[in-house]
Amino acid sequence: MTQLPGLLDTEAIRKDFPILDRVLHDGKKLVYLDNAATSQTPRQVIDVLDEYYEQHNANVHRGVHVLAEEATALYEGARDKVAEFINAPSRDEVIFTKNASESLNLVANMLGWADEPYRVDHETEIVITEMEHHSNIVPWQLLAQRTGAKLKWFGLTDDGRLDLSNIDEVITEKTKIVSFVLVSNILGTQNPVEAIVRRAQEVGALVCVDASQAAPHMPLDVQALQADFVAFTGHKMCGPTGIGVLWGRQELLEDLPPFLGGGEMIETVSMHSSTYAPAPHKFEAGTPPIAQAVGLGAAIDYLSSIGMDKILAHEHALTEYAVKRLLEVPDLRIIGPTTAEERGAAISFTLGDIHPHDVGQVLDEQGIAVRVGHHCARPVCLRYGIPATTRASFYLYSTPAEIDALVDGLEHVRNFFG
Amino acid sequence: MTQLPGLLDTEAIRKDFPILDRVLHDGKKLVYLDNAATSQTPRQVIDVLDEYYEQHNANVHRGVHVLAEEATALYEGARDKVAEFINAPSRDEVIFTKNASESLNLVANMLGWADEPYRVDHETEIVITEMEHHSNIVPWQLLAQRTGAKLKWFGLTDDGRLDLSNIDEVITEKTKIVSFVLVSNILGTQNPVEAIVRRAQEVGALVCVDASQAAPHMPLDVQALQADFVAFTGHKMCGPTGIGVLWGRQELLEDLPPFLGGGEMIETVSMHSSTYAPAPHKFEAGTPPIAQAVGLGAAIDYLSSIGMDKILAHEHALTEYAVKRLLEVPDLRIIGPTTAEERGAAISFTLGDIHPHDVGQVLDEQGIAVRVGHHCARPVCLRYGIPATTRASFYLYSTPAEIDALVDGLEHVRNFFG
Amino acid sequence: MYQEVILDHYKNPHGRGLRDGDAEVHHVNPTCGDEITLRVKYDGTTIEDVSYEGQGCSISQASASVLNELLVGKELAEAQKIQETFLELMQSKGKIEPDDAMEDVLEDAVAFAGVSKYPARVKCALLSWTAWKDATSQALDGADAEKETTA
Amino acid sequence: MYQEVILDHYKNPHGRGLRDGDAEVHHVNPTCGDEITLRVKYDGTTIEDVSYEGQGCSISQASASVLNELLVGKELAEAQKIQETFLELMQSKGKIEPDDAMEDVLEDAVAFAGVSKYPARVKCALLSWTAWKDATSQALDGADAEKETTA
Ligand SMILES: Cc1ncc(COP(=O)(O)O)c(C=O)c1O
Ligand SMILES: Cc1ncc(COP(=O)(O)O)c(C=O)c1O
Repeated sequence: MTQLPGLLDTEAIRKDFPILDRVLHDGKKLVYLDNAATSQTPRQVIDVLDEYYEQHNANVHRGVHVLAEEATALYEGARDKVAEFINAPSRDEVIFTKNASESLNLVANMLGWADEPYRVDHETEIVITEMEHHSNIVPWQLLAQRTGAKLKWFGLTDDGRLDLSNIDEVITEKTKIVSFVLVSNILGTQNPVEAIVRRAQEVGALVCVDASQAAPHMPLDVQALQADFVAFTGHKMCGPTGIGVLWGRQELLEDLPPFLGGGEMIETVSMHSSTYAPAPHKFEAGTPPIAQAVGLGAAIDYLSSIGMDKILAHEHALTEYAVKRLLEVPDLRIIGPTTAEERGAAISFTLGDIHPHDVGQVLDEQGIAVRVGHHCARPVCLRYGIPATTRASFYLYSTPAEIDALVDGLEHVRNFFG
Repeated sequence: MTQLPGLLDTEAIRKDFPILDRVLHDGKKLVYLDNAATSQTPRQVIDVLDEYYEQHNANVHRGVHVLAEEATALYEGARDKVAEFINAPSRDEVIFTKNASESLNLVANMLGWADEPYRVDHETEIVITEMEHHSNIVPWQLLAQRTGAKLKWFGLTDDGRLDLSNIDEVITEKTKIVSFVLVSNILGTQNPVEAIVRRAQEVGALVCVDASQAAPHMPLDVQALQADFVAFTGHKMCGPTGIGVLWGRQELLEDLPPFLGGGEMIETVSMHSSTYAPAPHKFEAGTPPIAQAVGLGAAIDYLSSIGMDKILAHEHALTEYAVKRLLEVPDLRIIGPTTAEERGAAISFTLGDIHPHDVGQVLDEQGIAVRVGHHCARPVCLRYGIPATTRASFYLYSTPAEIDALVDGLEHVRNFFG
Repeated sequence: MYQEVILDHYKNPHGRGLRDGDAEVHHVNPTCGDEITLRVKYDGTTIEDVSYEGQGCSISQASASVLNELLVGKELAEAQKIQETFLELMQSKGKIEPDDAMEDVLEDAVAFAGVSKYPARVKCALLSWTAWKDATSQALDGADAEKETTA
Repeated sequence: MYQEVILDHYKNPHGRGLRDGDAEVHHVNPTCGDEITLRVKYDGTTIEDVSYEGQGCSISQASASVLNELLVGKELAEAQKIQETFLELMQSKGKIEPDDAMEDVLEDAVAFAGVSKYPARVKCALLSWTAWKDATSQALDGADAEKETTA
């Protein structure tokens, strides 16, 4: 067994994840390396979900019966956990959504309907980057189309990093919002938040950080980031599907208009007009994903009990090892940074001219789950002139042995199509 | 034990719902009469959720590994189940959302951004009713504010029904959309769809039906309804929280623009522009509530195995009995229809001048869970000049004995505050 | 939660009805529709009267009655101390067991300790107290005395 | 799923390269980026040539090669029957076990039966066939022969 410094006790951790025992294709043990797409769910979270439905299920808020009070306490307790997890100054800054995509659309729509000074309109500019996930591209394209605002972006360097050389031309006095990914889901790149935030603050633009690939993997401190909005998603951090988070600075959430209208988000309604509840409720229309928020709270408890700094160190060690081993495979080209510095644990690559679909399929036959395609970041593939990549991505339960299995699997792929 | 014709075998059914065994306040058995707020979750659904997370969890679509294929098959299989449950002409007409509120906002936003002939703008009118849930009021108020369209509505008669006497003035050639509730969550009223649809079709307006309180309780046939959109929510029909449905007619879904942008909803993305996937994916941005859709599918299997017509008959019998028993309570006034005809199993009432909060609290002390307040339908309270109501609502596991317990509880409330 | 004391105040409220005042406010609890119109009358810094009309649950009604009983005739500084102690008790989520010192300050109002366990009802208990605080600052600041506010 | 036949066609494709034609189409599978440019040449209703260039996975490449091998020289009616049979097989979700009759029609193309179990790959196998159908209708309708389309 390969021993790397900084690894977690994966033998113990893996026992928490029932799915990791799965055996595929007549006897192949599951090697799950698709964590950037979604993470697996520990027993501790599944149990909390069960307990919710078996003991406490009720609609939240306004109920005077025991179940409603319990469900409300659990739901709002999950908000407290999220706030603490990201070091939010106030729990009221934590909005529950259904996924990171909704969180990002929420920001785009708030700004589209806002009054000055926030309003995005035809005289203003929106800035994103070429390495965004489609969920941080399309909402801004829609906003630009619908308001006439101009959409601009940072390009990429050949080695998979943001090209900030023209930052003063990209972010200008006209810029209202800069939205970018903290850790890229396709390249693995971790972006230099400080430089971007500094320039945005200079011109008075708001900053939105897509932390979907960061929140699961490293300590996240929204105050240290100095961003105005931070979005992430539960299913990538050991939580259930169907739950996302948008954190926003309190005074912004007070000033900005609501997005979805409905029950729970109002103060008072008449047929002629309505007033809205204070944030976060203003942005949570309808019955929220109650069990899912509670499940996310349990996931946060789980991750915190292990320690986000330890998880970061574990993944860093794995990434270092994986980069080294992968570069030993002939014809393998990593798309993105080729060292473990300033990068997360998602590694994209091409393998000669074997199509990623074929790579993924033959790996699957050996029980190895990777993702192939454009990973919802097609502009990155266009930028590097490739149709798609194969991506392996790790998490707290990943092991060096799984990386070895991947490398062996890739050798097999090469022989198969050779 | 009271025997009523048409009742289900609740003894057997109640065994499927673990929460119904809960004991509250030192020994009081839970009497759960808050089903219009949310329904309880049967073991069959909880088990499917567990199995999803323990065996099949993966991100859907585009994956070539076994788990991704299984998760996709389960998720898309749930869509098939929903389509069959509501007799949709095509599975591609079923859009998964996070709740009915999102479904209704989706319709409002599609129409706000649509091209002609669908576009809602300052020359057009939107029609709703005074008995809508806030989730079918606020989205239209927001749309009206943002487009300049005029919002109109049907009023209510003294006995809790829609006043359609002026239908030709309310729905006019200018009307682009008529959105109304099939069964009211506060009054229980079941509305005459046909009359409204006929008039809407006459003037070429689209029809959106809020079936949140209908889908759980009766056979629902979107083709028979002849509506253009139908919205409902999973957590009221034995499903998990965090999942809703919008059904829409295929040609409309093809023509109308997307709402939320992001992964999964695109065909191809470049930094300069994007094209969208065909419906339903066009309207499902980001990782969907996968487990929750699968759970809703299991709920539909559960309900169908019992039979929606049988559930309807059961609730009708209970409602008849409940109305009769409640009217025996001195000073009790039912807000809404006072017979079981053309009404669902949610019954709102006032009890003398005892405030509903006090009614609910004292009932809770006896283990009886009802909802008190304006039930997200404040215009109805304004209409009837009351601050709030107490609401008891039944479902397939409710029994006559629970209604007796409620009536006894109300006697106790009267004595307590008398 | 429904202590005898609370029910007594609910059934036989003290000082109910609107009388002359230096300032009037109207507060609403939007989640349940409880409403109160409340006037304060000061003689210097002494509370001469707190008069009110309202509709709502027993908790909000009894709380207004207790407020009237406790505050009328008191000096502002003492009344503020009572209000703050009551607020602290109500926000305690059932975790404060009132001791003798607290009972000395709150008198009948300690009966609301149990209400603090019910998040949905805490606002009901606080409605009149928030209204009183608001009315007081309007009366003593002089300005805006007639303005209606909604909390 | 990767039958020997498929790998053979992938490694040694038949008739690859663009040659003269009556119509050309360009089809893309947006989910994985597979692309094909395909030309058909007819002599009356006889398929004289199907030439193509493309990039993509082994399934889409091999499928184009098999198509070329199967269809060139055939009458349109027979080619259509082959295309329909192949479509039916690919949409069978692994439920059709090709019988002798089907093997007679599809020849090497029966090797794709296993692919039909993989929903993500069915589109790859069908890419060239859809392109062929489209190019054929353009060639025979005469009109729009040069138009690029994207499926
Ligand atoms: C009639 C009606 N419409 C809409 C809704 C909104 O459903 P959800 O809260 O799940 O969005 C509800 C329930 O709360 C309802 O009863
Ligand atoms: C960087 C990044 N942003 C946004 C998203 C969108 O998350 P979700 O699909 O949960 O909305 C993802 C994951 O798919 C991601 O990796």
